[in-house]
Amino acid sequence: MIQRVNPDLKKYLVKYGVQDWNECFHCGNCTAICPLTDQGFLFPRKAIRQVQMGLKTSLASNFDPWLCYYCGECSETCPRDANPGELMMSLRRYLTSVYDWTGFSKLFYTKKIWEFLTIIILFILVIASFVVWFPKEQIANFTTYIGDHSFLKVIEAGDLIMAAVVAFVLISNIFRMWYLTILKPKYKVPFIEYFRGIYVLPGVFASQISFRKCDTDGRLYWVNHLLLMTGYTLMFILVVVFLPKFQVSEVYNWYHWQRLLGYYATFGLLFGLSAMFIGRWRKKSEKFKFSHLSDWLFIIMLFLTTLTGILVHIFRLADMPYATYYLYIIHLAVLVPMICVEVPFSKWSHLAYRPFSIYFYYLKKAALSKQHKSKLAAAA
Amino acid sequence: MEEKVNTAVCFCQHTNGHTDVVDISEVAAYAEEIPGVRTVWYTSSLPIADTREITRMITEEGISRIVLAGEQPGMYKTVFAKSLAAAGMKAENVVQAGFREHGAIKKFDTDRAKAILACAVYGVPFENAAIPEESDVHPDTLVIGGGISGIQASLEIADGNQKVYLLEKTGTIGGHMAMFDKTFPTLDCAACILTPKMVEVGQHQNIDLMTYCEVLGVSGEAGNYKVRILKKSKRVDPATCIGCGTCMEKCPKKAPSEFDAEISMRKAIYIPFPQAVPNKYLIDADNCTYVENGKCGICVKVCPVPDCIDLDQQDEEVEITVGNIVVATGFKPFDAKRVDQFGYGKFPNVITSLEFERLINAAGPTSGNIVFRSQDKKGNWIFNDESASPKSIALIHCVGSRDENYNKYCSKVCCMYSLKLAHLAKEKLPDAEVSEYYIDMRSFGKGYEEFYERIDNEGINIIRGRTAKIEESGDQLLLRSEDIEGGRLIEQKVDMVVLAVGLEARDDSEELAKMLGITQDENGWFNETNFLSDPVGTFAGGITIAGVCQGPKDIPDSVAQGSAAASRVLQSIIKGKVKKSIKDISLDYIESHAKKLSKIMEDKL
Amino acid sequence: MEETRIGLYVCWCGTNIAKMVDVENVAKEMESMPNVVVSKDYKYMCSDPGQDLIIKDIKEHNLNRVVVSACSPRIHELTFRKALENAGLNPYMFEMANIREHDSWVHTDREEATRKAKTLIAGALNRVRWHESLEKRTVDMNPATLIIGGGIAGISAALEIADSGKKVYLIEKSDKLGGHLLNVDLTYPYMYSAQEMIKPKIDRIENNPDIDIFLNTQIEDLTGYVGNFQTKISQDGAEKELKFGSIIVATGLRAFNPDSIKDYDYANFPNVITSVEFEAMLKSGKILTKEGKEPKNISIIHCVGSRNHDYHEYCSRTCCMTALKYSNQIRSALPDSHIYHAYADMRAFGKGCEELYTKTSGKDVIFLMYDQKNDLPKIKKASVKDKCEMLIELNEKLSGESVEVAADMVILMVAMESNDNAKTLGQTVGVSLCGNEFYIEKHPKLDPVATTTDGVYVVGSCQSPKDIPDSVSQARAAAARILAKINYGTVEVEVTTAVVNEELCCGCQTCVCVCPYTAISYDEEKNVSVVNEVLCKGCGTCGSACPTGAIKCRHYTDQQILSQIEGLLSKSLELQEV
Amino acid sequence: MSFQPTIVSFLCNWCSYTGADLAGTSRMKYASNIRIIRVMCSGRIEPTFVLKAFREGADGVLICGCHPGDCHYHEGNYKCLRRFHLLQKYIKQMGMDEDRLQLKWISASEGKQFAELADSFTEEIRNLGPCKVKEVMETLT
Amino acid sequence: MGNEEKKPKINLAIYWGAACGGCCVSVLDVHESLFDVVAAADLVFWPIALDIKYKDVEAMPDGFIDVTLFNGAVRNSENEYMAKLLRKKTKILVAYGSCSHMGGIPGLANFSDKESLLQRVFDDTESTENPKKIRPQTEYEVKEGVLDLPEFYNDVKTLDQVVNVDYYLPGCPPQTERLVEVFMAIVTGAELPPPGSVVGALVKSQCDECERKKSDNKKINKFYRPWEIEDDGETCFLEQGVICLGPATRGGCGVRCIKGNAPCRGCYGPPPDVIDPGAKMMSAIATMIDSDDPEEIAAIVEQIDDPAGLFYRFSLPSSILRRTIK
Repeated sequence: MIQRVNPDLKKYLVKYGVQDWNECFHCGNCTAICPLTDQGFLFPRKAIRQVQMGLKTSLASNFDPWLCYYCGECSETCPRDANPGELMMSLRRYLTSVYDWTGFSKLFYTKKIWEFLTIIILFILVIASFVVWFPKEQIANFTTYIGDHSFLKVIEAGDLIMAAVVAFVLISNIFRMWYLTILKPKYKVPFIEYFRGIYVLPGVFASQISFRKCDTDGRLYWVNHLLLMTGYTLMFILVVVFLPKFQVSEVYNWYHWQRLLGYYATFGLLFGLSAMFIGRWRKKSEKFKFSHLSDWLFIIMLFLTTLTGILVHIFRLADMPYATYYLYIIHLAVLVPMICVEVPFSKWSHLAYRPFSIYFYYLKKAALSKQHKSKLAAAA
Repeated sequence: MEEKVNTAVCFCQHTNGHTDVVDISEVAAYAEEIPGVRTVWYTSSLPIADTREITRMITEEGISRIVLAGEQPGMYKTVFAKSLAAAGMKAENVVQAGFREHGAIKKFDTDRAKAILACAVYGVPFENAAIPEESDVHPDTLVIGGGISGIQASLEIADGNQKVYLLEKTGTIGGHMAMFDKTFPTLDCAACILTPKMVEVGQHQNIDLMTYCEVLGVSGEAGNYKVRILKKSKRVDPATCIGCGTCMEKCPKKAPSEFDAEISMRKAIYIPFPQAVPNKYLIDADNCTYVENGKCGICVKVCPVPDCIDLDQQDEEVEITVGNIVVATGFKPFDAKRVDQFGYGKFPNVITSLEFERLINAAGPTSGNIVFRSQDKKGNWIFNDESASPKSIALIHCVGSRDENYNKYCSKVCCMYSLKLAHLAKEKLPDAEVSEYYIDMRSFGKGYEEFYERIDNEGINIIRGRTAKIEESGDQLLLRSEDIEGGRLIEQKVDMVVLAVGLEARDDSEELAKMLGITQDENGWFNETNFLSDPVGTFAGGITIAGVCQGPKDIPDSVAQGSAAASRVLQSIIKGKVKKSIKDISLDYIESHAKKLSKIMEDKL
Repeated sequence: MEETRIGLYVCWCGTNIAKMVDVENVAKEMESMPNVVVSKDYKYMCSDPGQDLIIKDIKEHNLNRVVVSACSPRIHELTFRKALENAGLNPYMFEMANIREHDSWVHTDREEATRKAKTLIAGALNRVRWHESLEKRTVDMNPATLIIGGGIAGISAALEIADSGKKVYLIEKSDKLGGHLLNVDLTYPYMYSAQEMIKPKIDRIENNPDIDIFLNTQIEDLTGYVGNFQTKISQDGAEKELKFGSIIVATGLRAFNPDSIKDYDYANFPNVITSVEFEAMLKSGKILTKEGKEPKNISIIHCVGSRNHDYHEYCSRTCCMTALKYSNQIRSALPDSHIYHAYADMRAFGKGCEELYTKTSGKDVIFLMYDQKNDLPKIKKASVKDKCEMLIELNEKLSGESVEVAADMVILMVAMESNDNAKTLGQTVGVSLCGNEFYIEKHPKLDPVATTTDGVYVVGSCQSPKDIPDSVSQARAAAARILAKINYGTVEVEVTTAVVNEELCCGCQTCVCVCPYTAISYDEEKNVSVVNEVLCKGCGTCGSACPTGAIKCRHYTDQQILSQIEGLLSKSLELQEV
Repeated sequence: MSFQPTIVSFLCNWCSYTGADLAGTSRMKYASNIRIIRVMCSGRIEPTFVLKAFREGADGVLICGCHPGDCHYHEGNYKCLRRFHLLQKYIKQMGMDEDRLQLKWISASEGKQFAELADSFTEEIRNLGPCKVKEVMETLT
Repeated sequence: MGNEEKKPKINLAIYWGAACGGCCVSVLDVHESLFDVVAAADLVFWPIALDIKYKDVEAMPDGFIDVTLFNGAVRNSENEYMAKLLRKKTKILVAYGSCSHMGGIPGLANFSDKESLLQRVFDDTESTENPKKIRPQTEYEVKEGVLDLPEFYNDVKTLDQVVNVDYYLPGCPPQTERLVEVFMAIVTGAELPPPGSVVGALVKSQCDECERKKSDNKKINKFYRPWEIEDDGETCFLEQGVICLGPATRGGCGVRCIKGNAPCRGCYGPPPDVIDPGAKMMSAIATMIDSDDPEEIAAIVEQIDDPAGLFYRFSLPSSILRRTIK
């Protein structure tokens, strides 16, 4: 298919990132220096080309950006200072909005005020719902009945509904991702490979093992990311899925599994976040040179959530019901918009797209190798 | 000329954070005083993306002529030409007062910037108004640098029957060209075509060849420069040295050979290379055991000529008077160690193009055999004839060039010399796999494109794609690159990698520029008077530049520039007068002269 | 004929020769060779005392031939020739035997090396007997210069020479000076104005009393040789004769006509224009399509007629940069337009050029790479829904995709090719063409402006495509050559030339066709060939080709070489079986 | 090693002679059988010279010139090449081994190549044995 | 006339060595001029015409003969003996004709040797029946005594390779007019050129007289034998690719062959400064080859079937190599 070169696309894409990548003169350095580049999956340069030429269709079918963990090597050595790494970052934002059929993602990324508004509205809604529905008399013994006060059921229900909505949005978007990257470009994936590929997913999701390749010259982004990611996931599961098991009235011993898990998750979150904070603040390494508003928002909100969570925990142990209660509200008021906005529509959605991109990568490779084999057979 | 021409002066200077630039506010204040200037604009405050708006302003103010002033105002010319045309005026009436074009760059050039602007407003070409005074010229000429440009300039002037001092820092003339094996695109050997010229220099009665010398200081003015020269002690009397080489044979001290790009060893007493001119020995004081600690002196004992070697000889200072100076100091190759990813200096078989050039040279340390680098007894990494030959060689273009991290400019010659090296490698090792990695193939000169085609058909893999990194992989080197045209990743294992290093301004060029009163551009190359019409002149009177020291160049261009510089010199000698520096002309003079010329032009019309 | 008296000197060169050759024995033994009057050995013949020894002997023993057996003649032949001259002997009555580089330094057996030295000396002795006196010759240099072509190269050369007060005849075939530059708006990479640069130069030329300008003028005929040329020119039909000493050919080039490239259909699309036409638009300040509208999409196609076997194989050197310059100018005038480049390799190689490329890249210009050799883009008429006039289809190499590009205006960066009269003019002035119809220089590297015809120089784009600074440098380079010669007043011509014995020459003209310098011509009246000794460089090819033995190659005569062979192979000096 | 051939070599001034000089300055060792005659250009070398050399007792004749395209006089080496082919055919017809006459290109930087050539050519001629031209001529007079 | 002192007649001898007889015929070709010759000279020895025995010559005092025209090469001992004898008896010995001058056509026998020639003639020829392998003997005993026959030499030699020659009168055969001129010059006592000179021929080579159109367009892509090409009758043979030895051959014959549209074969021998006309001509011809490619050159050279025979048709024994080497 002949595509029309569209110079306006990148003007639009600027909204998802900081620059327009026109300096690139296609030496291929970024691709070659990238530790993750694989045959057929040519990292940044191909994407840069698609952006420069405004090849919208090709871009939508390109999931390379999800494979990138932004080690910054490419931007560091780029002879034209074209920042391919940041392009991948920006493209992840763009692709998120491409996959998202609801249109929220696009709205949040391109019109920042909407993201703020949504967050603030949700924030207020959460607080308001407490104000309206929370039985005031329980506040005084909030610390002792935290696991079985009557409002918990409501919170739990809300929790699950939120999880369901988020999951629905994410899953439907992943289907769109599959459509755009595999189906539409007509990669003929052998059916069996879909199942074989399934095995890959959980492991990858848990470990993000390919990220390790990016830790060239001894940087420990992977460890950092792993801590943050496992912490977050753990916390997410504990809070959203196992809320009744997590939020209990009884104070267990410090070595109880529940507390240990909680501490680990908190530590992971705190450590990962502060490393990110410091990095983005100093802008020393390539990967932290540019920060989109959405990056900051996400970090700040997650940090706030963690912080408030810790405080809730401390206050509760210190048996300070009022402080615990108010912080609990704030905690939820931050947590809810963070999960509702960030997870399906913004930065945090990569926790779903990344592992799936690896899955699709696996599928595409299988399709390509089959294609290659049949070509060879035809030639023979 | 019934109607008065209304001129708008528009400043388009962007400082980009530099502070030492022409003071625009001062020039603007001056501009307002020039008769005929209706208004002063600044591009920064103009809606330059909106020609309609500018057209409206032009019509409103009744402007018929626009002077664009600034460092390089040409970038804005078209929008104003279009607006003028739209307003019904002549598009030609956009005049550029380019400060850089006429040499006003720094703050202290502000007066000249004013003069440039004044000329533009009066409609008088700056070079017509700013005619420097002339002074008598001393007929002797100093040529600094004994590379091919310097040689060419010297011969050209000497052939015109004028005395030339040819000053060279090292022990021999010939420069980088002497180190090359073949030259592109005709592949004739560099030595074959260069050495006759070198011999001609050595034997020319009008050339006073001063090797192993450095410029210490320059005083005086155009036409009559006094140049203080440090004659570094060679410790061997060139007048009596008969070049027998006994001293070198017996000398116990070794040092890396500069001529062989330090891939082989020479003695402390040495001739830079067999065809060196002058073909006399000299002692490298930095490596001589005697100079170091007073012991040894073997060379004196074995020298057949009495009193030829004087190990205690001291450096000497001389002063010469010259009328013109030609600067042809050339370049230094880019230091490949700076590019971490390529591992030059870490991996013995990652070598620079200059080293490879010596390696394949029939007169080089391995007699032209391409071999692996090996360690000698003392642990020096050198090339030794007995080592094995690589089976695969990759050449990487643009090392240190076209790179924001190192040098932004293109070094102009690397594409071609890499093609040449690839060809020679293939010729010497027909079974070897030779690959080239490039970004854009710049084969622009006469016969170059044809050469590229020829090499392309010789079984050499020429791959578009910059190599990103080189790693060690067993005995081999693993090189990662993207094949842009093939759309695939290449991970190639090769035995040897040749880095096509770019050209850089010499370290001492800043010092020299200060001494001579000439300027350098941001890359360190010397500035020419006018990029277009005077590529070899400088703003200092009587000083011309030639060859790579003005910017990267290939041999024919360097030779042409060497000759071109000589032409300026000969012209001044024939006339007996040399133009002084235009820096010395006062603003008042230029202003009044421009006024006069403009009056004459008006009268003509 | 006077008696042949040879002096033989064998050099020790310290131990360099003496170590491997029994120098004393050689000198002694060779004394008995016929005509040898003195035979001596000495430590360093090239040293001053060594040379004095020769001078003294020449006077004392009335020597008329000298043989020095030492190092390579390439090193010291001139030295000894000078010594002979100082002694009042013709410098050519001298021969060197190279017993260092070709003997002592390359052999390991002293006896053998000594024997070989003797043979080499015997050869030299035999040869020197046949040496003849040759006189240095010079011709006077006419200080005037003829410059053909009034473009930037011609103008620069003219000013350079005239500024030193020497006469210049500047011939231009059109009716004004300035050449192609007159039609150029801005120059790359610094966006200087071409007009502001060229106009004052033309002014200066017009006001310079030392420059005679001949516009509308053609060269009819040219005769003579370096230092003394003369020509007939015709100016508007009127003929005139000029005399001068040197010629600079600066005839420039012309733009390629893209009609022949079918894919671009230049003839039929009104808004497919050449770079020359676009330059004129820029100069007029009006970038408009033929319909008078501002183009929204502008495409620039590189390498039109260059780097392609069907048109010209060579690279035209300036188009890439000119195209980048256009982008900047278009961006300045039409900030909202879309600019596309279809290019092959971006050749931004000069000072400031890569920087301009980078700068241009940052201005929303899209660079699309195509295969200029095998896969040219195709320009097609667009349909209404495309919202543009034309579509360019191309296979983009950097992305590997087939794409189409909207275009309202297409600029073809046309190649530079040599002028159509290059060949005839070349024949008139004696400059040959290289493969691409450009003039061929004497040496592509070390003599880029001289030609094989002494006194004739080629500068600027008539030698190969060039940009302004390079043309100016070349013009200056030629001027330097000429100024040097003028300053010298005379031109030295080769001494060891060929000479035709008219008694023997039968007029077969074999020699005429072998001479690489067209130094031999055929005299119809006498039915003999004549060597123009000013042009002859003494290679001797004609002498070998002459079937009648009428051509003598001075200093390399048959007789001299044959005698040397005899000497080298003297029986007594042959190697013994071991 | 028994037979010591005598070899005459014609070298052009600009490339080959310089190359042979370079072999000297680089102190490369080679067989001493070669005797060099300098001419300005290989284009000057006539069949007469070669035949004369054989006639006077040379066992081999080696002609060296600039590499094709490198000739100082543009094309003298091509002229030499053409003569060489005809001459080789002639001497073969005259009952000599045509390999006794060889033409090689040696550039000014190919000192080593010259030294190697001198050795290999000497060896080749040694294997061919003495050239009988001179001997035969002597029986004739 | 009557007052004029009558010059004494000179003694003239004409002898043939290894020759075809054409030279002797050429002497007869002087027609009426013969009377002038006879008037000026006494023919004291001319085996083809007069019955004068060797012993009569032997009996002559040294220097008795003023001029001897010796034609034919030296092929056997008899030729050599007579050459030496006549040298002794003659004041001016003239090598008459190509064979004595340069070896001539008989000289081509130097491509072969005695043994193979004899074998061919006495064994291998198809018409020969010689079962006993009888070969010519220098001595053969018969009843009357011992017969001796001249010894057949291995090589053909030119006259000057056996004895000193005063003048050479080239041609195969020499132009009769030239003979008369030379002869009359000798007889009338005109100043003679220095001994060793070539007489009866021009200094310049054939081309000088040749009327064909010549230009500098001597580029040969293909060599033609004369019958392979339709000669235009006007253009220089070389320019048509036909090898003509004219440029390396003295004029004087009146370019007879070329006028008859056949290229010159070189019987008049080389101009003064040329040592080896074959080598010179090879050099010239090879230079004309229009190619720079070694293989193409070799292919074009291959088109010349027999360079030695072609370029040395008349001059092999006098050339530098003189004969094939085995």
